[in-house]
Amino acid sequence: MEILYASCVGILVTCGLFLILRARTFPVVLGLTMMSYAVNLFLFASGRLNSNQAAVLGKSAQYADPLPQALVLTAIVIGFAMTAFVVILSIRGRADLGNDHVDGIIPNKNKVLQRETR
Amino acid sequence: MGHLVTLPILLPMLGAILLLLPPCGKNKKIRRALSQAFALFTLIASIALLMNSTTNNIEVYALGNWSAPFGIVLVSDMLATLLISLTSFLALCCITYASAGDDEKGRFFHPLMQFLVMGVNGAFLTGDLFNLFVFFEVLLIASYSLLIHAGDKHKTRSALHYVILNLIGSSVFLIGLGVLYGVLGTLNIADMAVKVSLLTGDDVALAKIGGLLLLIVFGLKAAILPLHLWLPKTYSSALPVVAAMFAIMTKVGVYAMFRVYTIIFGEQAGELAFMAQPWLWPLSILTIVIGTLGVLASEGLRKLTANLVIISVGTLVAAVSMHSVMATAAALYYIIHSTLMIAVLFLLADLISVQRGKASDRLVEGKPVAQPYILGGGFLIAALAVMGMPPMSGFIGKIWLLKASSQITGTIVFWPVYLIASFVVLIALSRAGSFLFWRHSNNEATTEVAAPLKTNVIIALLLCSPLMVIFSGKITDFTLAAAKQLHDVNNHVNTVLAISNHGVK
Amino acid sequence: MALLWIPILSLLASVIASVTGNLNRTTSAWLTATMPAIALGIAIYYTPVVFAGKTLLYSLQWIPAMGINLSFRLDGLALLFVFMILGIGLLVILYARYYLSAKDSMAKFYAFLMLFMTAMLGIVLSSNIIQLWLFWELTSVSSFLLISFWWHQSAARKGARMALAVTGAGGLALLAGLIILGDIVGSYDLDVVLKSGELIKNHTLYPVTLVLILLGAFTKSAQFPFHFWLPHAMSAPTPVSAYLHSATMVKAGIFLLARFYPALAGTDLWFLIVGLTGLATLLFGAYIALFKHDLKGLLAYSTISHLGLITLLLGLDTQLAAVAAIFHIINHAIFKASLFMAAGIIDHETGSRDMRKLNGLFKFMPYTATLAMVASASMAGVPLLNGFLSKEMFFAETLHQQVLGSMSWLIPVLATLAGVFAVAYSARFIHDVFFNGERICLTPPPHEPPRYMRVPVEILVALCIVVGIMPNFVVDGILTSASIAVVGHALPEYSLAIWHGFNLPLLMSFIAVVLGLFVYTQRKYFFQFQASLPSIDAKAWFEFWVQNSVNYSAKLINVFENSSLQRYIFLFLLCVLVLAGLPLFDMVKLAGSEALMPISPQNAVGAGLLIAGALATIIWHRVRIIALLSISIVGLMVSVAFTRFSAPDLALTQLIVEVVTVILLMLALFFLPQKTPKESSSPRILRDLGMASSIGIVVGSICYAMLTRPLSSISDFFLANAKIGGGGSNVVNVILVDFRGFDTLGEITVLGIAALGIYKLLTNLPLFMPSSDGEGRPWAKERHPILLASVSQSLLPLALLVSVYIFLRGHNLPGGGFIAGLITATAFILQYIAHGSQWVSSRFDANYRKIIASGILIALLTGVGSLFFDRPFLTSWFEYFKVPLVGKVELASAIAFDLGVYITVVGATLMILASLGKLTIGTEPKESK
Amino acid sequence: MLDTIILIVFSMIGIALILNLWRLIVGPSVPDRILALDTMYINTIALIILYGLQMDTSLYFEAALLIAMLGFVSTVAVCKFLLRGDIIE
Amino acid sequence: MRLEAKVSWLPTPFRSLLLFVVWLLLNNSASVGHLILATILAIFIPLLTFRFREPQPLILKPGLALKHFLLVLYDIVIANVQVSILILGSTKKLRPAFVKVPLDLSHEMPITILASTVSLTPGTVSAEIYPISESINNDVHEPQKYLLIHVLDLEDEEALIKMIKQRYEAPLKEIFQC
Amino acid sequence: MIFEWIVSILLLGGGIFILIGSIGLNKMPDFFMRLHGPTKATTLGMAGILIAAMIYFSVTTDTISVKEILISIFLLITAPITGYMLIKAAIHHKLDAKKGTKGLGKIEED
Ligand code: NA
Ligand code: NA
Repeated sequence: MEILYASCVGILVTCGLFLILRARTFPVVLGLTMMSYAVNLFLFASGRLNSNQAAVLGKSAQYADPLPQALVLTAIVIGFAMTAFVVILSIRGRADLGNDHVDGIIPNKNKVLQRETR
Repeated sequence: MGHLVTLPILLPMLGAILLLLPPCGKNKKIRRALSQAFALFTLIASIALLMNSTTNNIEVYALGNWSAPFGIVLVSDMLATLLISLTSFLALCCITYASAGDDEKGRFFHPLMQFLVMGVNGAFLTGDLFNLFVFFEVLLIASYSLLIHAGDKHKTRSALHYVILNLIGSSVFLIGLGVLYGVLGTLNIADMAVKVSLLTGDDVALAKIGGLLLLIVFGLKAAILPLHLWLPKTYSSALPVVAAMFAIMTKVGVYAMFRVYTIIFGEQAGELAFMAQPWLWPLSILTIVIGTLGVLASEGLRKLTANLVIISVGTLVAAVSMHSVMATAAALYYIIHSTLMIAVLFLLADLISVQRGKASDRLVEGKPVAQPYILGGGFLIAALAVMGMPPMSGFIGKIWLLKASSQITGTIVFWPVYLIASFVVLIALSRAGSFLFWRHSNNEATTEVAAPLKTNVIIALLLCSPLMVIFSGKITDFTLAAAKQLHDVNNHVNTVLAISNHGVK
Repeated sequence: MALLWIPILSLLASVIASVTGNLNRTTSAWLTATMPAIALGIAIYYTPVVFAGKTLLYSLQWIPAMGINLSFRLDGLALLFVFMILGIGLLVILYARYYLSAKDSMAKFYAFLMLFMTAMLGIVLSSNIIQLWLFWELTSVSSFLLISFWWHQSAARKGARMALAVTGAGGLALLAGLIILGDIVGSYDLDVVLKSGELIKNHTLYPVTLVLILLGAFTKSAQFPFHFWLPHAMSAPTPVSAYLHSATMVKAGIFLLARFYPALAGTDLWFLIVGLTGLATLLFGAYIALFKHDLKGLLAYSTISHLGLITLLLGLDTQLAAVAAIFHIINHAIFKASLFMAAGIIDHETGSRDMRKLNGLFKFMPYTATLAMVASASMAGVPLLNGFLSKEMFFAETLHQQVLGSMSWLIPVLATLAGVFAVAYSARFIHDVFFNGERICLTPPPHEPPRYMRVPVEILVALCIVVGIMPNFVVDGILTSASIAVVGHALPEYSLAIWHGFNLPLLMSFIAVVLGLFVYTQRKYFFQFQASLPSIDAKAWFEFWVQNSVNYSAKLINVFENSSLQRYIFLFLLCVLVLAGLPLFDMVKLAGSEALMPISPQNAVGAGLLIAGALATIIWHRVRIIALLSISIVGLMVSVAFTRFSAPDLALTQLIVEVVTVILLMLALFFLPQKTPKESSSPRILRDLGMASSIGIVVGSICYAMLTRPLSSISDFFLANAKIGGGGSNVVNVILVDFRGFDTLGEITVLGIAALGIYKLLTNLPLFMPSSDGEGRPWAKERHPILLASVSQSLLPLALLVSVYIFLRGHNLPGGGFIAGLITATAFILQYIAHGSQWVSSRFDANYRKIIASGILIALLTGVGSLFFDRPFLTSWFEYFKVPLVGKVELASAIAFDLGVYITVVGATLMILASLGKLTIGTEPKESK
Repeated sequence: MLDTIILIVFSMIGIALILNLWRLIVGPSVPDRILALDTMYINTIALIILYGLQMDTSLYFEAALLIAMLGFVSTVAVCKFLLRGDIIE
Repeated sequence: MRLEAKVSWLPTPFRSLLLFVVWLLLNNSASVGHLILATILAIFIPLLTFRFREPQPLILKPGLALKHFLLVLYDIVIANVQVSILILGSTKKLRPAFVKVPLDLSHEMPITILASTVSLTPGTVSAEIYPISESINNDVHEPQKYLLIHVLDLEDEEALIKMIKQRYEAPLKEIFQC
Repeated sequence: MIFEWIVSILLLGGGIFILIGSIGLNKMPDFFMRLHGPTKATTLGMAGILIAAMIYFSVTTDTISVKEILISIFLLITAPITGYMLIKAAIHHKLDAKKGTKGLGKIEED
């Protein structure tokens, strides 16, 4: 199980970072979202994996480490806030700069591809 | 001292909230008065803490009455109180400056500024690594929003870069935290220091990974090479008063390095002792180099100042990696000085660019400024200070740092780099000053002069430099004591964890 | 204490000048001059004590942490310089009163000048070497201000910057040298340093120290090859030049050599560097001076040459060389100051300094001409004048030295050669200006300057003569006392007589005079030769150099800082890869000791779906809507994973956040292009994939390593205390609202700020309103499908009920304020989607900003509440009450805190989504054709 | 017995999820993909309930409830987007 | 047909009842405490959300409503079995069709309920309600409405329309008295 | 152990219907037909599993567990909406219906 879990984290990181390295804001936002999934899973894993040991007193014999769960909750909320901000910033960027390139300018070498497809 | 230690965090928070609520946020006069008042209260509270920290040992405040390592504690030592005082003072200056009109160029300036102060002060005071993350996020989100204040194209563009990079940074922060918790099972910085010293086997490598991941994040915040690339555009495109406030932001990264790599991965960390040093040392020097080239290459005063930030970061990080009391003490003096002087340079750049019309702050011929004495004189003072020329404050930090670094093996690299950097800054600033104040395309100055509020703030900030020289005895004594306190890891750990016997196991 | 007053008075003079400068000019000059005059009085008062061999000290604690005190020290050498600085300074004040024109700011001028004076006094009086450096730099700064006094002239700007650059660089070298020096002797105290000569000279760092300190001295005293700034410093008003060239600035370098003579001199290295530099400067300056057509230019190169001479003397290994050096310092100061003043008078009266234009002035200003001629003769080394005496001593010393071993004879020969040129240029100064035929077209005819403008020159020329004739009477005391301070011990016998009999030095002087005059008569040929050489304008060269550095660094910086976010991110990731990856190789075994859980098929399916979703997202990342759907699979599976691994709160949160995020992204996608153009080249994609997967592998490995190791954490405490100390059985929630409530407070603050920031971003947003979707389909006409509208309004109360349920149970069971808040918000968002913004806002006109603020306020006040019970901030409180019929009911402050969270979340989420939604109110998407 | 049945049902849902995934990947149209995702959401409810049965706990019930109550909102939002572009008008 | 309830503090009695029941269901408890809480919520939430409710017919025949509800439940089970058989069978034999059912109902809520019912019952998925609100001309009063449905396997269009109208629409008309 | 049998049968039935729903999603030739599986079979399958859970928890714990009904209620409310919105989107996108679908002309321009 552990190796499967770790592989999932690794693949999420890979996909997330690949998207983050794209040139347009939307894929980058998706990448950040994906990255935050990976990060949350990772942070969660710092309390190790447990089956049926929810940290609710009286509901099971043993309890999973509750602290990473609390940390992940905080991270999710903060991640949501940040994602929201960057999404809106992307819109603002498109509106202000006329394109959705992360640099605000479409590099010249791709002149043929410059036309935005809508 | 009771609950005083919470005030530098809670006061700006309360201020921000009140500024968003009906009676207080109603019109701009009330907003400004309230915001300034809260900044002042925060400053008073910070200074009270500062005074307190000179006479007492480290104060530990257990939030929620849960003591360390279980709950979150605020740790008020000399280092923290020094930095919150600096932050609060800078905030008061910036808020006052902005109250002359910049605050109305967009929504929520004052609440955001208060939130920023809350975040920065929180980051300085917290003794918990995850809580540090939370405060990082508070200050970051506030800074994102402030960055786009009085928005235009350039702000949007640089904000995009800044925000996205920092979001990736936050991810890495969390991974680092995860690794550290996964190995050490705790979040309290002092407790981590204890746990790190007990690690064996491959756990050491894992903890090292955690520590190095955090290093990258702090490096990004502090803007050390090669993670500095976002800074020049971001700072130079921000509204100058915001950029002035941002002068403290890179210092948060430096501060975190001081804390984490002195306490957790400091001398008692066994195999992991001083583990950041091999990375920080060369990078800090390269940072100085790149910042210096940036200063020389800058086409405008704001960009130049932004590059000065990079130099100051390189200098501070070099001090961090020296791991000596003296270097830390020098760095603390330098932090105060460079923060204030960089801030005032940004503010000066603001007035200069307004008065020079089309030429703005660019280093080309332009209209003469309307207030040559205050702006030119101010520029001279700030420039002397940042280039480390007497009689302004820069030279003390410079000498101290050189002195502190003279004993280490890296002197042979650091000294030439640092001295040549000083020289290049001198060249660049004299060139900049020559363009800005001496080379006129015509002789018609604008009749529009800066609001007295603005010039007063600038004068107040400028005055800090000579005052820091005159009272350098007191200040250096303080920073030296603060540095000693920081490097006394045993005392720190024992105080925070309330251990009465001495020594870390 | 009185010692301290010398620099303080001079500083006061600066203040007085800046205050009184706008009064009557004469008054201002007098008021300004009073202070240095008093200072001079103090110096004179102390003269007997110093002559008696005592060193006066005054010390104040300043920066104990760094071992830097504010301490002053008056010995013979310092006294000599104090006399020069104050004496000539006073004369300059008087002279400048008449020199400056009405439009020049007297206040500024005197203030800078007095600041400069203070800096110089500070240097010579410092007893702490760091303090010395401080004043040293201050001279650079104040001279910069003086040189750039007429900043509207390009030459002044450039000259000032160049002077600052060169002396600033030297200052940095000096600082480095002084710090090492301090390290060697263990103190910055000058007395300690001076007494530690042997220690210093035997130290391995001695060569470095010496070179650094000499760099400081040479740049300041314009020694070859650092001399080039000095001629351009004459863009300053002439009184400044007079001061700068005679008693200050350049003399600071010489002073430094003399000051550290006991500590640093006496080694071969010293003789070699100092001697040869001095020699080169002496020759070079003398030679070039001849070709300068500008009066001040000639004098400037003459200064360079004379400074070379003094340096050479300090670099000679004979017993009396130092004495000769000191004597020449005095003499040079006297005649050079007077010459500059004379040149200033000429410039002032004729409006020109070009010797090619100036001819036959003797007729118009005979008195001034006479004074200038005397001073000039002194410069040339004509007997009966002071210059002659020290030059004779110089020649004598060159004959006794052994600096160059078997080649030492070169020095007297070259010294004589320099003497030849000195005579030649002095002759030119006299002949070319005052005689040499009729004047060339100068109107109006020049005349003598105002009476008091001449007085300073008269005094100085008188001194030339008096010293020249009665050296013993005038300078013996100060010379001896200063020389002892330099040499560090009693001096050997020497005499200052005018006549030493026919000897070799006299012959050298004679040769110099004769050949010098000959060279002057044959100057045409020399001029022609010199003109054939390429001329270098130091100013242009400097500007070129600076501009090139600027250009090159700009190029270099732009290579890195190319505004490409992708590059920045790549570098960042590279750091992550290296720093996180390398330690992995340190590990002996990646897998830890813990037993592994088996992989069940359903888990494998879940993981497979998650991976498939992730891969689908990157495969379709250019078709955004599909990428969005794909990434939703990932989100869903992450929630399932949280369920699977015992984290119900996380699963709930993740699920609801997922829904809100999708809505947010849908809202955003409307304003963004629907497709991503193909931009990356294949190698680029490979590179990115390589980087991403490398980090993926690293993070995955770390995760695996972590998962397979045992953990002992602080969490047992939370499990043990959640119920008894926090009053809740959902430990995660108790951590959130109690143990780590401060985190949560920060977290909702983040959410609130984000909402504010987003609102800010959306104000005045210029809109892109696409009239059709990505494939060019026009939008459907129906805005609010009725089925959706009616179902969503029925769902609202149910959702609110569920929110209350989730909220209330949170403390004991999975749930809590955050999830409840998001449920409420989602239900409202559904209303927005189903009915539109206007419909909602006409029914529920809430100010989300206030809602957010109140939410955070409630949470904050809950925390503050504990202060009233003298408990730390955020201390929780709970109590169980027996309520009739109902039974045991728990009341807890955590509920109030969680309510704050709930309200903030509702406010923030709605503010974000609703303000984004509201953007399009009133702006119909354009109908497409 | 119940454990075996639960495992069997788990595999049925697993296959169902894979089938949904397949539809999501092959499309061909966007509505097809949305439908596939929505079905996946619904099937997840079953998965969670089943997990609760397996582990003999009702702690995960609320997660299932949440999907049932609000999972459709994102589907609706995406559909609205396809129809009108502007999901909040 | 009635759009407003008589009691001002209980404007939507059935909604309140629903909330009351749902609360008890959620908490799986009928303790005194929960009864009190359920009552409070059942009163306050409708008051809070009342403004979000478009005027709509109230259920005037609760008994019939219950009966109809059970009928629909039964139909759902049957329909699902039927559809499952269709799915497992050969797709080539299926006779898909779009059918337009004219509606007598005019209010949104009853139409919604009808459409939902149709969606869950044999072989049909409601596709659209015509005319869409945007194309209603204000001058024409109460246009004839249609429900467009998609049928998986259509045997007899008329019979289907008739079945829907009789089995599902008629009871709704009676329940809401409209 | 009667209850185990009942639960098992309900679970199996639920699982089968859910599976059929997804099979329908894959097997049917056009979007409109694909929609039928998930909106109906899946819903019924869910009901089966939920009732099974209800019975299971009612028996294994002391109290009667009825809250699973809620999930069913929500599904019954939301499933038609999802289907309705999807079909609207499909019509808007002019997705091809299977050849021979009757009444295509009844679809009006939206
Ligand atoms: Na002439
Ligand atoms: Na909208």
